[in-house]
Amino acid sequence: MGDWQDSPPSTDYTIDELMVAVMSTFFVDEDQACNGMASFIPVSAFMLARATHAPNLVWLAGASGLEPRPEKVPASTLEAPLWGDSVMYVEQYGDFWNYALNGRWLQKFCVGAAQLDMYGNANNSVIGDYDNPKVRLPGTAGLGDMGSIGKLLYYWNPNHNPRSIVEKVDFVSAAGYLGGGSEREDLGLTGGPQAVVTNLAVLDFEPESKRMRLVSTHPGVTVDQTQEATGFELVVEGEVPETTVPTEEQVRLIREEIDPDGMRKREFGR
Amino acid sequence: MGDWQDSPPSTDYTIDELMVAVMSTFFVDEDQACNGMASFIPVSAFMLARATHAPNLVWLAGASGLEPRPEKVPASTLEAPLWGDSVMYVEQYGDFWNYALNGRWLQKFCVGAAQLDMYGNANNSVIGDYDNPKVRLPGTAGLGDMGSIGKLLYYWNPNHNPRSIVEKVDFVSAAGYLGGGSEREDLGLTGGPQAVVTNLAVLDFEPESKRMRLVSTHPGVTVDQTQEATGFELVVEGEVPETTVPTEEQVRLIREEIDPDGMRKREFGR
Amino acid sequence: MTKVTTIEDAIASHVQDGDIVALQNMATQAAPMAAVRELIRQGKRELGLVVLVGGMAVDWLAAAGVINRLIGAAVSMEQFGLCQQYRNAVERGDIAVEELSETALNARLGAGARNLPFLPTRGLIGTDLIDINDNLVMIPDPFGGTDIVACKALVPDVALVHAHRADQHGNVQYEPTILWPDIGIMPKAATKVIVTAEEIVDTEVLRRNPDRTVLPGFIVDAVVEVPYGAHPTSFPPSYGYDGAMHLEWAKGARDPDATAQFMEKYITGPGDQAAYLDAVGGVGKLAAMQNWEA
Amino acid sequence: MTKVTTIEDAIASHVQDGDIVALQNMATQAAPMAAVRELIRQGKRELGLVVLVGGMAVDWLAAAGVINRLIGAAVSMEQFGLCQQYRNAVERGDIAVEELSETALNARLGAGARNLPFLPTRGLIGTDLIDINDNLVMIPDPFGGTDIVACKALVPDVALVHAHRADQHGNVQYEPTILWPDIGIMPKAATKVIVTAEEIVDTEVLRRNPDRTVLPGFIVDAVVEVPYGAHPTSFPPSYGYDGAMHLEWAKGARDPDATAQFMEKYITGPGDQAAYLDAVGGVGKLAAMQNWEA
Repeated sequence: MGDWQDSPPSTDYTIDELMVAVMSTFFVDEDQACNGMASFIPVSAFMLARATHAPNLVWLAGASGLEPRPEKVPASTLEAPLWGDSVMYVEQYGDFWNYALNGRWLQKFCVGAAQLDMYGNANNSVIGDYDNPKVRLPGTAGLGDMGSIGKLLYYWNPNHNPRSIVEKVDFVSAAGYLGGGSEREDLGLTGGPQAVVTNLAVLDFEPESKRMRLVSTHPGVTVDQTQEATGFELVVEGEVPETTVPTEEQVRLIREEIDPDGMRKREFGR
Repeated sequence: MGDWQDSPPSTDYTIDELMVAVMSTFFVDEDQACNGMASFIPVSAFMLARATHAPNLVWLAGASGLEPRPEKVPASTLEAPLWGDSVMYVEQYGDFWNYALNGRWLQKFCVGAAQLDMYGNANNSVIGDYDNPKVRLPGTAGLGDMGSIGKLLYYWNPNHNPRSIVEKVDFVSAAGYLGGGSEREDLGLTGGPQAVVTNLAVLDFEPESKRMRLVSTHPGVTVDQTQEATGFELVVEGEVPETTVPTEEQVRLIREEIDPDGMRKREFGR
Repeated sequence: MTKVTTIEDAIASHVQDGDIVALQNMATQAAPMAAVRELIRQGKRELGLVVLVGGMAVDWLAAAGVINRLIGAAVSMEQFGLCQQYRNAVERGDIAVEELSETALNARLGAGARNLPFLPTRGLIGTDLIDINDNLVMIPDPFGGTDIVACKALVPDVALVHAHRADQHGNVQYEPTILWPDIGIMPKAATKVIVTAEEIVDTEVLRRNPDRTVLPGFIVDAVVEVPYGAHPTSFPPSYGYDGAMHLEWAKGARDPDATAQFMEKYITGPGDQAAYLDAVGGVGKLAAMQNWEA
Repeated sequence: MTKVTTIEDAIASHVQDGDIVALQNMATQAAPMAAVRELIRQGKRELGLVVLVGGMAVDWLAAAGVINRLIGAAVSMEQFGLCQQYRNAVERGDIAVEELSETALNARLGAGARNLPFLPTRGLIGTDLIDINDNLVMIPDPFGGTDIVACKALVPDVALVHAHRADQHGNVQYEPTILWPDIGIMPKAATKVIVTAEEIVDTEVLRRNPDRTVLPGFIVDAVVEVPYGAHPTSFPPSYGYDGAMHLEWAKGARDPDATAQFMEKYITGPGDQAAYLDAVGGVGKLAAMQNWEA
């Protein structure tokens, strides 16, 4: 159990492995985690957490299959190979919301978004005007709910650039801190965005203004580089530390046991 | 198939058999019928209808087991022996209401009530004051819904007397025609009580006033006897005919094939 | 970290006097009777009950003075008659009743589970049951139709259910049968969930039929193995109701002395489930019993 | 009176131009693709689609000009990318999108099934999706809490689903798998229901596992036997998605000529399901195919 911690820092990790390792730290033992489609980084992170510091992390794969034991990360995170060997099927998917809407369970949710803004609002709907869009994005799906119902949101973004991390989203399809400050709270919404893990840095939200804040930059990435890749001015407080890199054992687990086919790499470079 | 019709009128039918035969006529082929607990007369009527004029009557036993084939009417109409051999379990009972609330299915519902009044309102809640009741009755259960959601209601009452057929129910636990006339319609409610089958007579509701009206009296029962057993003045239009009695074949089916244990007789004389 | 415990501990740890207890139950079917007996043995007081249809369990709890309020759609033992002890207690003013239709009860519990302030129904419109209940309010349809009934969210403190099998993590499985709303919604609305099960099995057993697992362990607080845990109610397809015992209760419940004797003989006398099973004739008799009679 | 018919007759009889069609579908999973191909072959026009998550079916229908509006939570083929033809049509203004969160879509359909004017959700509060949609209205909580979203009832004209087996009366059974809302609620909200099934069986077969029957015959209008009726989407546990065909479409859909060729080769060319199965390599190849790849 302690192996992964005692193991030395990896010297040949790749950025996807670092992101998986960082995301895994958001989940503690006996948390409940669920995933949606195209969620290779979060699924790898759940499997890593279960293999290391959170063996009793409850995983509801695809919001449908409880405690699955997939041999490896499959080619889809919303198909039967992920949850074929489950303890329970949430057979009628509508029933999932009896657990997710209740404030006591499934409190943390990992989110990918085409656009994310300085207050953690997400856009998966349209670039441009809603009725006359320049780009039609896939749609808000469950994220439109998760943003408003008190969940703690953890964003991942494998392509940190000024088009995906923007000052203001073209369209709010999931609620973050809205216009910042107390605006979210004033609507009676609890929870909200907690962290953002990108290919450059780890970020969170400054408690008062709710503006995105730099927590750490990944080894080899400077604060300036991160700022240049961001569509607005990040909150930077004092010296910004370097992101903790995965240990050799974490990298071995990811490469050999969890995701030998490298599905986690699919989300990069789009 | 025609046997039961060509068969001569029974000369030794009992009143429960007559009531079962009358109730069976309310259901036509391809209707959908469901039953609740302690519904021996309706369940016998459904089984008789399926054995005679309505072979494709869809039966959702206990609102839960579709198209069951019980060997006979069992000791309970809300236990597994009724629906053990079903085509479908409405396994999550909540799902029943996805069918029942929709205006297209399960349009007819058979109802027993401790008190029924001149406008077809039913009381299964309390005799006396609600908070300080003289008698606590079992409760409205599904009837509180069925009265308001547009169903056609068919009441049965094996003990027609001035305490059970009353001028005004002590408490409206299921909506009939409320205060009569257009009062039900004015609330936006469709459907409503259609008929009442008792141990003395068959009744319906006069279309304008919505007052209970005598349709027929059972052989050997006079209009006066029926009126005396009723807590208010019945609408009587012209000569009141005699209720059609079951045929010999209907009686044979009830006694030998449908309810050999005589469960239908349990509701009488209470 | 196992959730397996004893019924004594489960009830002592998770049910407080004054709690609202959601109880799996139908007229004669599938009630967690071992848990009900333990509530009585521990002398719980001022509990509120939530039932779709309450049967003998409600009558026992009323007779023992455990409950002072009930939220439900009906209370009846069907062919065994009304619940006399419950009825007497209501008529005495010892139990307050919030009577709901089935859709209104489902709506209150569904809103509780989904953290909604209310769910609407068209049931009960026109009845007196709306007038006497502050938890039901007529509201306008924002899309221009007729008014409907808003049913306020209900969050029971604890749900008690009986299942065919469970694992130590609280994952709960049922054989194919009808799952009344006490399984479908009550445990999801309640703050805590206590499960008694005919047997506790290894998780691997549950994995063979994941579609039969209907409650996930993460919502369950305590699991207790109690063979014949629903007796004398039925637990299809495993066993039918005990008709003779229902008749014995229905007859005795009309008479204070007979009621007291029954309670002593079957509930307060036997100290645990094993002693209870002996008192009702032993497992051998139960296994051989022709069920569904009377 | 049998409801068994052909896919040609089912679509011709029960789907009219302009209808709102609720379509079983996920990104790569369990869509009634034989019915979708028939909609295209019959040249249906101006259909509205309701999907939780639309995949290749939506893209085909968009490419063929069958649909002019979509109500749904997402459209994507997951690892095979966005649906390009759908996206192009929306960007051209040929398809109007009513984008809903999952709870809002469930609420609209649930209200449709239960004859309620609306159901509420707490999802979407604070987003722009409420502002652009007249079917979502903020309403006060009559019990004094914060405002919530009323989601107007949606009643599709027809629901299309694919199942593992059905009988001639339209009773529909699924193997243990996840039943997305397209099964759980769409057919109950829709005015008509068309079922394609891997096989039509005698009712006696369904009686062996009544818990696996999930739609009752009385809500179903037409039943068609279509082996591999979900191909090239997956139909767990029977078969996986056809990854090669998804890749072929995803690549071709970026190019008009390749799209036209694909449509001719697999959809408009083959006159029926048998010809389609030949065009995709034949049943022998499908049975031997390693699924879930790519």
